[in-house]
Amino acid sequence: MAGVVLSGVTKVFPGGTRAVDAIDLSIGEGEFFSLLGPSGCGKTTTLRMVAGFEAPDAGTILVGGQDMTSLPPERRGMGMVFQNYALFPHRTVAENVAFGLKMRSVPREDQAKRVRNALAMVRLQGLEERRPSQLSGGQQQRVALARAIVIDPTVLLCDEPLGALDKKLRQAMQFELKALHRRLGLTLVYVTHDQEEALTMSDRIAVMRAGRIAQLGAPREIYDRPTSRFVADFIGDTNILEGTASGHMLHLDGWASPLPQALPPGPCAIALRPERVRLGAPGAGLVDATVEEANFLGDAVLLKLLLPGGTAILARAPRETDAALLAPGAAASLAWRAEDPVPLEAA
Amino acid sequence: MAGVVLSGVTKVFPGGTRAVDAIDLSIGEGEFFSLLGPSGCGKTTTLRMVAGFEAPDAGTILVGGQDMTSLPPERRGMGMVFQNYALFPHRTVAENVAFGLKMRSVPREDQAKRVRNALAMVRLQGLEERRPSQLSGGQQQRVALARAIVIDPTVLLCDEPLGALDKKLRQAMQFELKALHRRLGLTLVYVTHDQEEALTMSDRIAVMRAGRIAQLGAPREIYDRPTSRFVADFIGDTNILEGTASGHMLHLDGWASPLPQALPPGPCAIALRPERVRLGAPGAGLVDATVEEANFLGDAVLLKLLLPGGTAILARAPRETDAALLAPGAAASLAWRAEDPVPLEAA
Amino acid sequence: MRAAFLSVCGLVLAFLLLPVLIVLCFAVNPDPFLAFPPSGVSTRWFVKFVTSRDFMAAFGLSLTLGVATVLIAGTMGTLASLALLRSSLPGRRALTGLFLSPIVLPTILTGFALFQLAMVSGVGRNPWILLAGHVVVATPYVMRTVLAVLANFDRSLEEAARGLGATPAQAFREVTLPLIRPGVIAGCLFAFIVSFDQFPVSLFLVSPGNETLPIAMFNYLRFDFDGTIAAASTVSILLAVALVLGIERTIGLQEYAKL
Amino acid sequence: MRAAFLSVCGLVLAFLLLPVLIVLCFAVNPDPFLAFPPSGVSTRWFVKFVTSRDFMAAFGLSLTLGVATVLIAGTMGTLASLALLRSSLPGRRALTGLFLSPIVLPTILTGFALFQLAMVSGVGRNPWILLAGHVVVATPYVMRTVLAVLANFDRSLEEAARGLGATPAQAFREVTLPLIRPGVIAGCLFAFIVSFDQFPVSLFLVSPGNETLPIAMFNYLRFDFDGTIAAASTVSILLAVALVLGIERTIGLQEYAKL
Repeated sequence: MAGVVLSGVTKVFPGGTRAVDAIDLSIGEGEFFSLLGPSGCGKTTTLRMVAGFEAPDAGTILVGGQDMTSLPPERRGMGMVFQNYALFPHRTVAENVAFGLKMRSVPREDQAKRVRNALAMVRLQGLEERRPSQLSGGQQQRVALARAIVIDPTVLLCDEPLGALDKKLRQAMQFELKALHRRLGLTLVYVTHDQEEALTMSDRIAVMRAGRIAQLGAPREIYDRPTSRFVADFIGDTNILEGTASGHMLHLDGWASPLPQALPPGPCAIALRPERVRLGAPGAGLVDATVEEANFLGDAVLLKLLLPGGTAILARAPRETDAALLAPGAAASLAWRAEDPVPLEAA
Repeated sequence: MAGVVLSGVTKVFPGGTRAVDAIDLSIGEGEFFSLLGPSGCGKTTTLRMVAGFEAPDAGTILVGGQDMTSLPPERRGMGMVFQNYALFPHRTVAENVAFGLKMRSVPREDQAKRVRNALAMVRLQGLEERRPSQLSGGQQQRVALARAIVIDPTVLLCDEPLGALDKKLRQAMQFELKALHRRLGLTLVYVTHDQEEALTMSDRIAVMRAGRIAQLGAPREIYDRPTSRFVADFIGDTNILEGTASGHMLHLDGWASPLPQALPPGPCAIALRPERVRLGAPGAGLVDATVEEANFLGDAVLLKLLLPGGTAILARAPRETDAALLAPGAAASLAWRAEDPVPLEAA
Repeated sequence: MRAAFLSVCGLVLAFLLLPVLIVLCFAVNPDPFLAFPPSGVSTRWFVKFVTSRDFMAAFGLSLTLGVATVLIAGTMGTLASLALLRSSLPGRRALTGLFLSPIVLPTILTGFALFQLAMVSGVGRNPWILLAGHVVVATPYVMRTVLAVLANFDRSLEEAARGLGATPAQAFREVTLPLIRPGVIAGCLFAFIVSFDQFPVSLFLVSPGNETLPIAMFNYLRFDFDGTIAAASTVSILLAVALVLGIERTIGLQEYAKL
Repeated sequence: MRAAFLSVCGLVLAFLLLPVLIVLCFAVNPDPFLAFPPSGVSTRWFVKFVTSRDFMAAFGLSLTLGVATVLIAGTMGTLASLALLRSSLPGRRALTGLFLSPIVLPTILTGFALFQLAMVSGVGRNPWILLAGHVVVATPYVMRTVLAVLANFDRSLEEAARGLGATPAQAFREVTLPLIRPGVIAGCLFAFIVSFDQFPVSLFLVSPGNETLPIAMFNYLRFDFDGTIAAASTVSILLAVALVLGIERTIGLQEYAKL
């Protein structure tokens, strides 16, 4: 009942920029849905219109079938986690979490019980009397989350909630947030500019660009089958190779790459993930390249190689690869399977 | 001639904290050397003592065999790149880069030529007349780099120079900085809290903790053979398993892991990288575990599993892994080779 | 280098505090003139000040006026600051700049203008006109500090409150008001001191026999010249110091120095 | 809600600007009394002001005094701010707080104390004592703005300069000074306005026949009552407005509002 449906939602900023440009979206009940894109793509504005902090200039927003477009935020009953957490600095952790219950005139004893439960849910027991400024970033993040879920929202909105945490903590919180989402069964709309985070957590992702949706789909779909150069480039490391298609081959500077399907003849670009590129002894692959730099990543090595025409290409090789192929200046052959390149729409 | 040697270098902060505690370090000429550690470990203080911005309370600092301990910074002739870049906001890009030459009273025509060369080196031609505030973060970073190398320093000090850049730009700058280091042949001391960055770029790494060096070695050595729990935990994702050693086996809750070598009987902890853990059908491995969460990473899947005793363990599985093993709640067996676990010193 | 810095600082400090030192010396000197060092320490002038009916009436009027000014200027200044920062008023940038430069409008002008108004309108000089003058002078100080806290105020806190079910009025009462309180308190203290020490405005607007302390001191000086004035000044200084200590207690001096 | 905000703002603004309006009306009214609306527009009082030898002498003295105050208070305030923020002086936190609350010390006290000093030391009232009084009152305004820019100053800029081969003196000249200039300029303008509009200090310290403009205006008012005073006030306001526009040109009003 708590799906979110946006129809033709548009927001024009003073000055005329179309921050959000006639977006249609249908987010299923209980779905973990991410809005992903670079800064300024309109993802946060979209979220703020769902929350009620911005009024759309056109379009409607339905939640659970009910038109919310002109309701003030306090009457939408959604939970929101802000990027900077927006904890009330003059109130204790318990008071912060209880705020939404107080506004709903929940009886005092009931409030205390629900605050305890919410804090237990985010594993923050024992810090009830602290002020937000006495907490670490990760703890503040948990308080913000508890404050948002204590009011039993049917929709939880998150605006880059993990952006301020360091890498290790972010990974742990990703696991926790996913588990929490599953346990509570609520619809979650998640805004992020971090493609890894979106891939990791979401059921579906809408990649946004300049106020529009560039691609919408499940993480694997978006990762494996980006339709545009923008999405291919934004989602993970990608090589983009430009050449001339003819049938099942893409012709480049004196060599050719196989294509997964026959394409109409003419200029064409393909996206190729670095982990799909296999290194071999010179002469053994599709093309020979020169190693420019090899970066040790711990569980793998990321190489930057120069192709004959001078184009750089990234390859992710297993760390067991022959050391002779990893030295700067070395020659190595590159190969990939016909199904690995992804032809891109002309953008 | 421009190796950096620290002997017994100590810095005590007002209040008595030993920010840097009798550190001995010998950095070779032309080496790319990283000081890696969490915030507050003393890495930046160490760098600032080498630069001359802090005076050590004890110990000596030699550069190229010459005692620098009590020289003011302007007489050390080193290049420094600051975390926030520290560009002069009231001067143009060209004036910023020329500053060090002006202080050295280099003739004007000479200045112009060297500024041009330095800007070409960091690929920033054509922006000479801009102000720093008109540049992007990545461009500011390049100006800071050009300003530091234009004076031909024999030692270049970098304090988290890429910390403020986004992931894509950081990766590109890592490649460039490494290439620049190789081309100029200077000694580079690099401070960072990002283990991936240190692994990627350095010839050698000193992992610091509470003012001391926890481990020193080449990136592969540190990644594969962490000696302490702190280093194992800080460098990359790691599982730490605690049990009782007896000969070549480590006994845990009703199961046992092989060890790379025989250990004296008694309590023992091992570190195990997630990418070393292989998933299989239940019953086929060392132990069976329950999948709690599976995060899609694009080129792999990161799983969080629960071991019989309730301990969580991370495993990085190839994305081709049987989907039945990746669903939350599924049972899977875990296995690894005897040489994969790394026994840790009692810490 | 460091020694030079220290001595510069010491000299400037001494120079700026010279008037205070002179007044203190005079106030405790038992003789009716200034002497370095004082020929003794006496409370004689303080007693004379406290027992003077004229001075005490003036002191009372100044205190009353100060409190009334704080109440009116504090309310008006806070509301106007909110209106300035929160509305999308055309020209609000220029208005904000105007209010943030209070000393641009000479206070003597305020006194002169209100004096004329009182005369022309026929009401004459009375305590209400005096109060109006003080409020006009003190309000920009309140606005200055309130605008400063409001400029740093994180609007997402109000949004968080709204999202949790608070109406705009509730969000203001529960979140905004408690958080801008330091600015309001600092502004009110400024307003009190400005009113209590006000000279030019009061000079034009006090009615005879109903004078504020600074004016009473000035008039006394024209005929008498002894330590009573110094004692009165000392009391004013002590009051100001007590208020600054009050700020330190409530919002912290560091916080206040930023306003 | 929005309408309420707008009207509050409008009312406060009108109230605060009332004195200015009154003065302007009076200044352009051809008759020698205040009238709403003015019975005409005339430059009669401006001409009388400009052609009055006494007023022009007072105007000249005020301008000279203002410039001298800016030079001395600007230098002293900048040096003292640097000393305060850069040395590890004991008690520098308290001293900074003290300097940042300039209006805590009543200006009438400064005038009174220096007046006594002049009398007791036998030098009598003279322009130098007057200048000293103005400097004492104006210096804290300079310190306030300079301390504000220094507090936000990024020390790593100086370190960068040192690392590139600059001596401490070169780093100060090439990097620090250009970057704190907005604070120094704003402080100097404040200092000028404070000096130019100074009333209580001047009242105690001017020598007869050698008066500043506010004192001359006050004295004129005691015997005459016409638009000349309003014209003189208008000139003061215009001067202040010109200075504020000058700030807008050099460092920007937004920047200045933060100081």
